[in-house]
Amino acid sequence: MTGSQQTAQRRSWLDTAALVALVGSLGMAFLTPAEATQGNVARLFYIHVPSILVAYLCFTVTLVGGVAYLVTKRRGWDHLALASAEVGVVFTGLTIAIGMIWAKPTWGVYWTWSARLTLTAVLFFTYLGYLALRRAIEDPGARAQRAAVFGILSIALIPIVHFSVLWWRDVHQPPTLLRPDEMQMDTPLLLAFYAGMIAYALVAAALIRRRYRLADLEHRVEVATRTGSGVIAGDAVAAPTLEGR
Amino acid sequence: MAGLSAGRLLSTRTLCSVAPASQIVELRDVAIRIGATPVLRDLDLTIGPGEVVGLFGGNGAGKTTLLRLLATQLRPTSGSATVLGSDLAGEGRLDVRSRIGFIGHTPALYPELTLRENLAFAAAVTGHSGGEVDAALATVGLAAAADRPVNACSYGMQRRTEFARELMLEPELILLDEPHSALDVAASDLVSHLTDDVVARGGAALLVSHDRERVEKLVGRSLDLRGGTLA
Amino acid sequence: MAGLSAGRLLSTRTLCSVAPASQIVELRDVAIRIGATPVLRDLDLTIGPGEVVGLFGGNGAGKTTLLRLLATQLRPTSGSATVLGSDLAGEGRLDVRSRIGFIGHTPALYPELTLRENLAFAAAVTGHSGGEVDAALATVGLAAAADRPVNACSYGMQRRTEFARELMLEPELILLDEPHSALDVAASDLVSHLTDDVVARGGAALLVSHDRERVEKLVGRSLDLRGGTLA
Amino acid sequence: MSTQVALWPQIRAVAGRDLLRERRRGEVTWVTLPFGAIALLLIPLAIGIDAPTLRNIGPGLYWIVVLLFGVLVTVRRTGAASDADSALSARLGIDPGAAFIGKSLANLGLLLAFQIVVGAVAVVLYDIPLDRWPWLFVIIPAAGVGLALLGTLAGSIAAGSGGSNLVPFLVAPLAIPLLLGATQALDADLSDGNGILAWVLLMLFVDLVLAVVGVLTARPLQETQ
Amino acid sequence: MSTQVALWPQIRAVAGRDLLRERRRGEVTWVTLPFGAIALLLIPLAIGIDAPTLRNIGPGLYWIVVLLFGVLVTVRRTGAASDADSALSARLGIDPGAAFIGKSLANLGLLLAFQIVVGAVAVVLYDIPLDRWPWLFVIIPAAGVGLALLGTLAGSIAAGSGGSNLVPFLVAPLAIPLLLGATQALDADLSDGNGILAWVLLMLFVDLVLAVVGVLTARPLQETQ
Ligand code: HEM
Ligand SMILES: Nc1ncnc2c1ncn2[C@@H]1O[C@H](COP(=O)(O)OP(=O)(O)OP(=O)(O)O)[C@@H](O)[C@H]1O
Ligand SMILES: Nc1ncnc2c1ncn2[C@@H]1O[C@H](COP(=O)(O)OP(=O)(O)OP(=O)(O)O)[C@@H](O)[C@H]1O
Ligand SMILES: [Mg+2]
Ligand SMILES: [Mg+2]
Repeated sequence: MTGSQQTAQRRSWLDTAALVALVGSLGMAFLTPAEATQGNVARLFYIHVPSILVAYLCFTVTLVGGVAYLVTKRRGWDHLALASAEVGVVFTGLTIAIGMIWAKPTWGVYWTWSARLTLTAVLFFTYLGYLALRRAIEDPGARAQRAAVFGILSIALIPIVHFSVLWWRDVHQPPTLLRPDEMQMDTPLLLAFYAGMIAYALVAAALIRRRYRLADLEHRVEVATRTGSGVIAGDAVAAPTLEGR
Repeated sequence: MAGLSAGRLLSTRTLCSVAPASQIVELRDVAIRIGATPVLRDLDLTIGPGEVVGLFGGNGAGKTTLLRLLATQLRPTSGSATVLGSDLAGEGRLDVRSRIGFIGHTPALYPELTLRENLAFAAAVTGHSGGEVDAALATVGLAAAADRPVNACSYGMQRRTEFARELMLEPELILLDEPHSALDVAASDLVSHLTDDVVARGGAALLVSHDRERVEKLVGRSLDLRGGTLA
Repeated sequence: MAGLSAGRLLSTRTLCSVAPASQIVELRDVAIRIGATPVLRDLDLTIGPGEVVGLFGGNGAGKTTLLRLLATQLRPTSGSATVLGSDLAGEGRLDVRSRIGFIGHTPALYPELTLRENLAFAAAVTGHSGGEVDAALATVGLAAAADRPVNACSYGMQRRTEFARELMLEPELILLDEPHSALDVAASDLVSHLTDDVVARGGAALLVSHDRERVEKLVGRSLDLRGGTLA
Repeated sequence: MSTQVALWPQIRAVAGRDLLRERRRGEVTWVTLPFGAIALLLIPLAIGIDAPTLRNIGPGLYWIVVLLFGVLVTVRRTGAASDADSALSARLGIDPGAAFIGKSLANLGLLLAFQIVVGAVAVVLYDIPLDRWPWLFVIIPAAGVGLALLGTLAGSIAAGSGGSNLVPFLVAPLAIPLLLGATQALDADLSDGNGILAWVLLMLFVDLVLAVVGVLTARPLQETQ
Repeated sequence: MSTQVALWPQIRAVAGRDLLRERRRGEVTWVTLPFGAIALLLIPLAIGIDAPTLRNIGPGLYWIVVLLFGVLVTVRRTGAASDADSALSARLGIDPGAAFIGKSLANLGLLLAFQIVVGAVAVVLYDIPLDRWPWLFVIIPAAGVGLALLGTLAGSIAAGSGGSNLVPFLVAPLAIPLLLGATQALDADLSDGNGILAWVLLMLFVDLVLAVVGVLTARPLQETQ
């Protein structure tokens, strides 16, 4: 399959599934009963939480892609790491945006000092840094290796964000879902939540797939232009022009 | 990937794990870009054991860039490049580093350390003894200045120290960038002394210079770098 | 102490306030110690207008140290030293700095700035125009490379840029430390071009080299530095 | 052959050079500034305090970060005198006073950028109330000027032989009045503008002293390098 | 002509070189260390708090200073790779893993000295109670090891092309668990040794991860320089 055929390709089954799941999960979010104290605004939960969990997943894929690249040196792993990091950044941004919208009615401000909020922002900027690093390095091999190291190290933030509510006094909700001991949610709410998880995971997978293809094309363009000729650096140096020689 | 096995840390290391190469340098269709700038292109070069080769060319022609490629400081952008049997594009190039000597435009010495400390460090990481350090310093005529810090030494003394380092480390390929500059009349024989030494061990030498007359006496073959490639 | 009057800040400044000196360099019984180490002693040296002098000596003899003294980078430990009529021990030496040219072992250029930016800075602080910058770069054959950062230029290109700077600044005394090193065949005439230029304006030049044959063609008088003093 | 060079072009050239070098290297933009912002973030995590307290001590933390990292801005690598650097200054014979002022101006530009960006981070992170914000237009530049002058002075002292060891001891005592002025001027306990004014005047006085001392000592300091 | 070089001599040589260079330059001893102590002194001045509060947040402030200045210790000029420096490492072909460990050991030595001296200053200045002092013999080295490894790692990432700009982004996330472990382990609210132990174990875990990641990535990082 040639590159132009790939880009012109129609929506795949994955794209379709992602779209259907997304619509379905939004529908379920609105069908669940309103929350007792917060009312309708609490429905933001079904976007806020699944999207951050999917972002965690994306960053984990970036880690895996990085390690796999270092071991195998196969270009594809690097493309995967890049694609999933970009998608993860988007989902982290979504979580923060929804969180801020949610914060205004519940806490009265868009943002406040809180370990979780702060650290989520750090997570966001760290992976923006990951993407910036990739732009800064010209040599594809060096870029992939350094990015892999960065991707491995940055994963440390995820447990920190997750446990931050326990480690520091915090206005933010303590864990209700991912608690080892017991679940604290009613079944319909839980179903809507799982639907959201599946939907966002599918959306992420679809986006990653497209970005992966794009990275592959970019790489081919890079290789193709690399062998093209240009003005050789040394030709800029001429013999001195000394009058009266 | 040898580097990923932590077990290596506990074992000893074989620097010369590759089979003895038939050629010391083998470049085929090599191109180098730095950033977006093409510096070298269409390079083909073979240097066999026992050869001493001169490399000439105008300012900015790419002589230092070629030496840095062979010294594993740069990677080829395209083409196939092998030095001492190790591919310069791959990770293996890290393992031949200690077998490639290089004296460049700027002395590669720690300015705060004395001449002896500098050589002692080089000796320690490559498995040479302290006695060899003193011997090498004496050879280049710096025995009495051995305890001076590098930043209190003249430029010529610093370059002599680099010659001492290369004499001590006994590389199989020696790369010299304008070796005669900064050496005084008495010391200028260090260049041929060093290349003879390397060649006698079956190695090879590549000398960059602008002083064609002087260097052509030392080399068996001359190359000209022009328009980014070997003419 | 002119510098202590803040009023100077508001006025303009006369760089050449001293009377034209009869001699360009006058050293009498000068000694230099760096820290506790004596480097030069009993130095007597007079260089008059129009003279081109060669300075020879072994590695570590003190040639660079002598040039740095004359370039006002070091102060004499004892003795009387005058350059362009200004006492090198006193504060007045700061005011003759812009009239003394110096090209040393290491290029004195800002690595992040382009060749043109480097020269433009030198031009701006000494009252030269942008046109002169371009002319000087063209003279040394670097017009096409003017917008390359120094750290993306070869060593020879950097040295040529320093020659361009000195051609532009038109010093009355030019000090050259191994000027031929790193210049390619086409550029090696820059040395005599620069010294001729300075001498034609009634200035003087001092050339340090290890290549006696080549430099003795350019100079009117040769000096040997041995045992810390001029033989 | 006498060349007349006015001082103002020299000042402008020196400031321009420093800013250009920083733009190429991005040391302040990409290392010092992010580190400053991260420091603001880590401090509350380390001392584990709640939002109201943080709002209270927030301005103090901000000024501490500005002071400590501000010194880093002014002694950054591109500003520091390397060997080639000082050889070049010696070659060009720039007027020491003009060099001092030019470097200080460049430092001031970088410091103001640092203060503003890190200040915005502090306001967002710590939720600092900005009731008396018009005063900031005086206080931030006054602190910036003081730190810039102080940093340049420290740099030229450090450039001399053996001097670098003494920079911390020199900077700290001179920084204290600036820090005090800046924090007190924004202290919530002051109810009237007069209280602020007194502190602002203290800062301006320190600025003036530093400027005068800097220009007057530029020549002797340069000479002993 | 095969040369067998064990890794331990290389590690020792690298650590020795770094410490010797630092001894000659005195950058940590004469600049970073005094600045750290001065920072401790300035912080209470800036945030204007009273003695009891200070005693409470003192340990946190101490750790913040150790973290921020500790990073400076590890990226100091003598440790940073200059051009000549990296040319020399390339020439000698030091094993990347051995170089990583050697540099980390040197950094650790300097950091421990820094922690102890600045710690003494903090105890005196802030009147910090040392009820659980035996724990310090674990916590200080654990934090030192972590910071030393982190700094070395940051340094080798910065040495590559375009990498230096990102060091802050990398150091922060990894520093947080260290900082957290160190501050929480000494938190006055913990009444039993178990609470401390959990935090100490967290720190040791981070140390271990950093050491493993550092050694394993040393080769790829070196390779792309
Ligand atoms: C302003 C920005 C906000 C940010 C950056 C943010 C960030 C996060 C993050 C990162 C998580 C996932 C933590 C994990 O389990 O690892 C999370 C979970 C959650 N957030 Fe937010 N949040 C914000 C605002 C809010 C608001 C205003 C509310 C509701 C009052 C809220 C309620 C929740 C809930 C209920 C969870 C699930 C907790 C769990 O079961 O673990 N968040 N938030
Ligand atoms: N900072 C210093 N401390 C102690 N000794 C020094 C210092 N700087 C230079 N020297 C000594 O002074 C002597 C003269 O050095 P200089 O650089 O002038 O030599 P040179 O004649 O230029 O030699 P070369 O031909 O190698 O360039 C040397 O022996 C050197 O060791
Ligand atoms: N980082 C870089 N970015 C862009 N161009 C570069 C870079 N480094 C080197 N070059 C260019 O590559 C060319 C070759 O440089 P090189 O140093 O190899 O020249 P050289 O032949 O050694 O010259 P010289 O005789 O002056 O030492 C030069 O034109 C230089 O401008
Ligand atoms: Mg070269
Ligand atoms: Mg010399």
